[in-house]
Amino acid sequence: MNEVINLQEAVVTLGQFPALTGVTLQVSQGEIVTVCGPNGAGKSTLLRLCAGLLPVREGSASVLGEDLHTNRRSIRPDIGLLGHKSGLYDDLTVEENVAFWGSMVRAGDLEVKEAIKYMGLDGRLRNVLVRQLSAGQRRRTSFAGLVVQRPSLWLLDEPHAALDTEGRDLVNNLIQDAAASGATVLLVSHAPKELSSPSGRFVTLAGGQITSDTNKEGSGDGTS
Amino acid sequence: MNEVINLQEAVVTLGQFPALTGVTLQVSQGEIVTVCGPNGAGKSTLLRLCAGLLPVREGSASVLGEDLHTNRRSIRPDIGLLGHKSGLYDDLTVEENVAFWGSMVRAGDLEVKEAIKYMGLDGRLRNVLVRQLSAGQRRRTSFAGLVVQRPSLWLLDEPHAALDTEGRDLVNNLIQDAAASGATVLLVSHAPKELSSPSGRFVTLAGGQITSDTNKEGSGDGTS
Amino acid sequence: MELRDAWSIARKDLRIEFRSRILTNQIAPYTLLIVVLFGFALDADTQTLRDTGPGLFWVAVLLIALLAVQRAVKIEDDDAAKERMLLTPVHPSSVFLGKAIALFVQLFALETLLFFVMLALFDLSVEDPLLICFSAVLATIGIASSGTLYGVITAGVGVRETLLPILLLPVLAPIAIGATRTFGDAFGRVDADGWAWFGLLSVFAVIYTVLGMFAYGQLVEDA
Amino acid sequence: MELRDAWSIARKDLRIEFRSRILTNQIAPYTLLIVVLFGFALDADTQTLRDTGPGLFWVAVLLIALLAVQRAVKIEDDDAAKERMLLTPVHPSSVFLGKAIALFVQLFALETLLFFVMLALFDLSVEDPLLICFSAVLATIGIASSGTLYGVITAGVGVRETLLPILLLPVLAPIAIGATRTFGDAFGRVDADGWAWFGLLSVFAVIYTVLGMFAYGQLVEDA
Amino acid sequence: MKIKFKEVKEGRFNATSSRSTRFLGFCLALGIPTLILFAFVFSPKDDTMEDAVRLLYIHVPVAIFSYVAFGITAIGSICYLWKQSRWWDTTAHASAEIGVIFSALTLITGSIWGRPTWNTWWEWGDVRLVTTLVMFLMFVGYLALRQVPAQPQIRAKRAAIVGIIGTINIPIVNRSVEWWENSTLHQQSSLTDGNLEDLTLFTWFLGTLILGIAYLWLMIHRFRVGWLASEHEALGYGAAIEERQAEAGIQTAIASEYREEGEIE
Ligand code: HEM
Ligand SMILES: Nc1ncnc2c1ncn2[C@@H]1O[C@H](COP(=O)(O)OP(=O)(O)OP(=O)(O)O)[C@@H](O)[C@H]1O
Ligand SMILES: Nc1ncnc2c1ncn2[C@@H]1O[C@H](COP(=O)(O)OP(=O)(O)OP(=O)(O)O)[C@@H](O)[C@H]1O
Ligand SMILES: [Mg+2]
Ligand SMILES: [Mg+2]
Repeated sequence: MNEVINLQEAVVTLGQFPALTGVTLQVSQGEIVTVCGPNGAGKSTLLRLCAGLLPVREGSASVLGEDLHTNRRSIRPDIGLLGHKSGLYDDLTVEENVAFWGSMVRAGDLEVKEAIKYMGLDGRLRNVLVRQLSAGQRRRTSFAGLVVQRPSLWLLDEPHAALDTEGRDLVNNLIQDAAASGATVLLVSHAPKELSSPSGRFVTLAGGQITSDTNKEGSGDGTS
Repeated sequence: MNEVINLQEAVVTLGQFPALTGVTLQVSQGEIVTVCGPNGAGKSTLLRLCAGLLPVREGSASVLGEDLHTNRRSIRPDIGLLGHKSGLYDDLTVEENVAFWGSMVRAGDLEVKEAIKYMGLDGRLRNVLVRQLSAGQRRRTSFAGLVVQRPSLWLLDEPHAALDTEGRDLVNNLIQDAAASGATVLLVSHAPKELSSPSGRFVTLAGGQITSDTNKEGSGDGTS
Repeated sequence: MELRDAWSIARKDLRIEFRSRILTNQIAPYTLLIVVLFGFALDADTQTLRDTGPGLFWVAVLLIALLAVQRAVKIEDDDAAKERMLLTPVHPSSVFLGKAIALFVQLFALETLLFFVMLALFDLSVEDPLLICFSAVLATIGIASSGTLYGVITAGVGVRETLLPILLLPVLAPIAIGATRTFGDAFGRVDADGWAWFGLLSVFAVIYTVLGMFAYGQLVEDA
Repeated sequence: MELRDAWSIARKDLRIEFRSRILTNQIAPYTLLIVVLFGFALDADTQTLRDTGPGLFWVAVLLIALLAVQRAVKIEDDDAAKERMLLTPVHPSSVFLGKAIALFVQLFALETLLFFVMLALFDLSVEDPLLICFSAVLATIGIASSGTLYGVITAGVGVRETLLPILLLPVLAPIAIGATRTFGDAFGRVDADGWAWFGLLSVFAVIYTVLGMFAYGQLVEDA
Repeated sequence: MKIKFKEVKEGRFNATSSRSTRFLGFCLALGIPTLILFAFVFSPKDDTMEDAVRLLYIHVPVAIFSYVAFGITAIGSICYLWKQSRWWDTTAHASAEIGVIFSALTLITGSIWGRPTWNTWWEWGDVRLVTTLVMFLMFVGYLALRQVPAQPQIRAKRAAIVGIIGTINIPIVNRSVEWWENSTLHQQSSLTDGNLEDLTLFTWFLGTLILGIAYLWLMIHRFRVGWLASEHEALGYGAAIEERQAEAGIQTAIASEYREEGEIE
């Protein structure tokens, strides 16, 4: 199978602090992987590493076939990252924001319109400044930007945070659709496994390392 | 029973936009009320109204026995609000932040220490700058500031967001303890009711109005 | 109002400033740069510079004060700390006082530095050191008070960086004028009655401080 | 690199600026204030003012440029938009160009305003309008390019407000010197060969723009 | 910029001195008294500037070596961008620091010299003075940027670009007296036009040589300090990893590997 993410004992330091202390993880194309773990375990750091935003200090790491040691740049356009921050311009409206990020990834007007509609932002909200949105609406706008991008690797940091029930379902569908169409999804979630998570595979991170790697059924295919 | 929050057809506008369009809500002392509702329903606005941070435009509103029309100030020290933003200083350490907010509410050193410990922030994290914390650790620090305050009305906007399972339990306990000792808690949550929420009463907000108000058992004591 | 609160707040602000080493690593060099820029823009001989020295000193102080006020506001604004402050029993005038004290300390330290640099570069000699000291202290109190007050007015406005200067500079102008005259007198460059101007500075310092302590509460209440 | 991207980015920046009306409501008055402040600090007769006019003009422009660069950086920094930009196929030099264009447009608009105000206030007369125009354009290109470059260097630093001036002002100084001389010549106030200085300005404009387009990519890559 | 931890070995980088620096230091110890002797005793007075001319022997060499220092910073910066090696980054940093000291000395000695000869400490209209000051401030800014906490790679890259741009100043400062002939009191190139007395010229060469050695000596030490500092940053690495892994209650490969090599106290 095609390995989209392949980390071997990867170490990442933030300042002096080793946020990841040797992560070994393989993710194949089309997989949906949920990363869980306590606060400060290094989940967000893992996502940022996979997005090529952080240097690998030790170990080997490759994403989408590129070695992160030598080239962290060329893969980035194929990656969609939804972090804790939303990456929006406060003084532009919802539509302007999505259209801007759309134009940056060469999406057409139609796609922008559809993304806005898909995330339930049409109608009044379309022309509201992002500054004035509620937390959940903001999050949705950020998502709409990802939808127009159609990345081949989705990295989602707590995608369900701040969303209402309908929004959660929307996101779950989105993730499933993306995976079905060949994209790979790595998402961080604090929600308990029992919840309707779109993922079959759960990876637990703690102390900057992967402590368990199981399918929902509980069958470990452990790397640690 | 003592009405801690008493809103009658309260209207709040943000800019031109009526975020609350006539909310009627009574909350008695010691109650735990969970506010749910879709994104943009006005939940955060409701909390900010109850904290005396927003002016009431129409209708009547009183909190902790004070009329919000005439006096939004004197009640504030008794209110603890945890909003979407954390209210911390990025360039101070965890301990310095909690100690500062502690000194602002006249808490002793011992209480500060205990709050830090309670929120699982002792050890290494105590001396880490807030800027460097992970999302969940930040949230915990913010909570620690509330714990030292011991307000008599807790207004929590998605208190479980970004917290891990252990953190959620901690917060649930905290809420229950607070209510048991006579404080009132109003919390916003997107988590489904089935989850172990500390609340018996659920209020649903939509379109700036309360659309349902039920106990967990499903027995409406409806105000709308 | 409790002085203890004011002190906690001042300490917190100063600690944040100290931690980021802004004063030593950045504002201080900026101060020097401003002097250089002026000296250069005037392209003038030392005589002119000597005459305009006091004026330049205070214009430089105003520009530095702007930066310092912006920092002070940003600290509170960044993560809604300002709002959280409202939900404590601390009296707004304590907050005002605390932030003004922190601002005063920073400004005064920078003025001292700037003073000696200009003394050397512009070849000035002091005739009345007492007047210099006192008027600098009072002018700085006035600047710190009004800066803090206007800082909170522009807080949370989003366009703070640009709104603040246009609001604050006119307010500071009288102080700058007064201080320029006292300095001019103290350097023996102009025939002004320094101590009379000094009276004006005191009046402004008192007015802005008292006004600030009252108005601050009014302003933050609805924020 | 695609020009279309640069243009989208420039439009976005200008739209944000336009929406917040910073240019008209705040920077413009600030500009005027600076001029007034200078006039005041000099306390001089019209003759001196007329001679120092070009220098004051460019010092004012530098201070305005600082404000504008800070705004431009803040827009990208506030909500991690800068990082998101990395995850698009847009070439960094397009981003650089786009942001520099937006900065240029804003600065140029303000310079025009400032120019006419100073013309009126300081009672200057233009001898060589062509030189004024060309040198203003080139100097502004240099300022916009280096401003954008240094903006990204200080982006995300937390102490941006204070770090930026001390890094940027020395870099802008040669441009300000050159432009002052061309203006001085164009106003007929000094005996400089304006067009020679104009050559210097062109060199700086080209150097900073080319350097910026290369360095920008280097800088954002790891951010 | 991958830091190899294995290099941290007992004694290897413990001190910043080595045989070559001790030799340079020895040369300086001999050279400085000699220079003083020549400058104050043997070399003649100037016809117009009298004893003040003796400042020449320090003023000009420090000015020249501030150019050299900033030039090396630029080279180090370019090479850093090219090779991404910590070696070049440390070189650039070390050189900039010394350059700042040297240009400060240029400014100070120049001012002192200006007092008796031009009757002023400082002259704003003078381009050489102002451009020298600008150059000095630019690298003060460079050092300030280096103080800002950031990821080492990012900081190095930012600094490298600022360092490269900073060198634009060198030709400006150097040529300023020709380009702006009318607006400077400062000497134009007077040393090379051959009207100097032999002993003056010799003393000047001696000064340049001594200052050159001083630069080299300082540079080597400062570089090693810088190197040690980044090494020091990396020192707690193994222990930090172990501690971090303990958060999860696990002990695995990397930590135990380091423990075996005895690099963790
Ligand atoms: C603060 C004041 C001064 C500054 C910043 C300054 C700066 C400099 C610099 C940067 C150089 C190196 C020029 C080059 O080789 O490219 C230099 C050279 C020199 N300076 Fe100064 N200087 C100052 C005052 C003076 C004074 C007062 C004198 C004597 C009257 C003087 C005499 C010289 C001479 C003779 C040279 C060698 C010129 C050559 O051959 O290139 N300087 N100065
Ligand atoms: N400069 C630093 N110094 C010390 N510790 C740091 C620094 N930067 C980051 N950290 C630590 O590194 C970890 C970062 O973890 P990360 O943000 O990846 O956590 P996370 O798993 O996403 O947690 P959360 O669930 O809370 O979002 C945190 O424990 C944080 O305290
Ligand atoms: N100035 C404004 N102009 C127009 N609409 C505004 C303005 N300010 C706020 N709003 C709207 O008011 C509502 C604010 O709701 P609020 O933040 O209380 O939502 P919420 O229930 O907390 O939602 P969430 O679950 O997403 O946090 C949003 O729908 C927002 O779009
Ligand atoms: Mg996280
Ligand atoms: Mg909300």
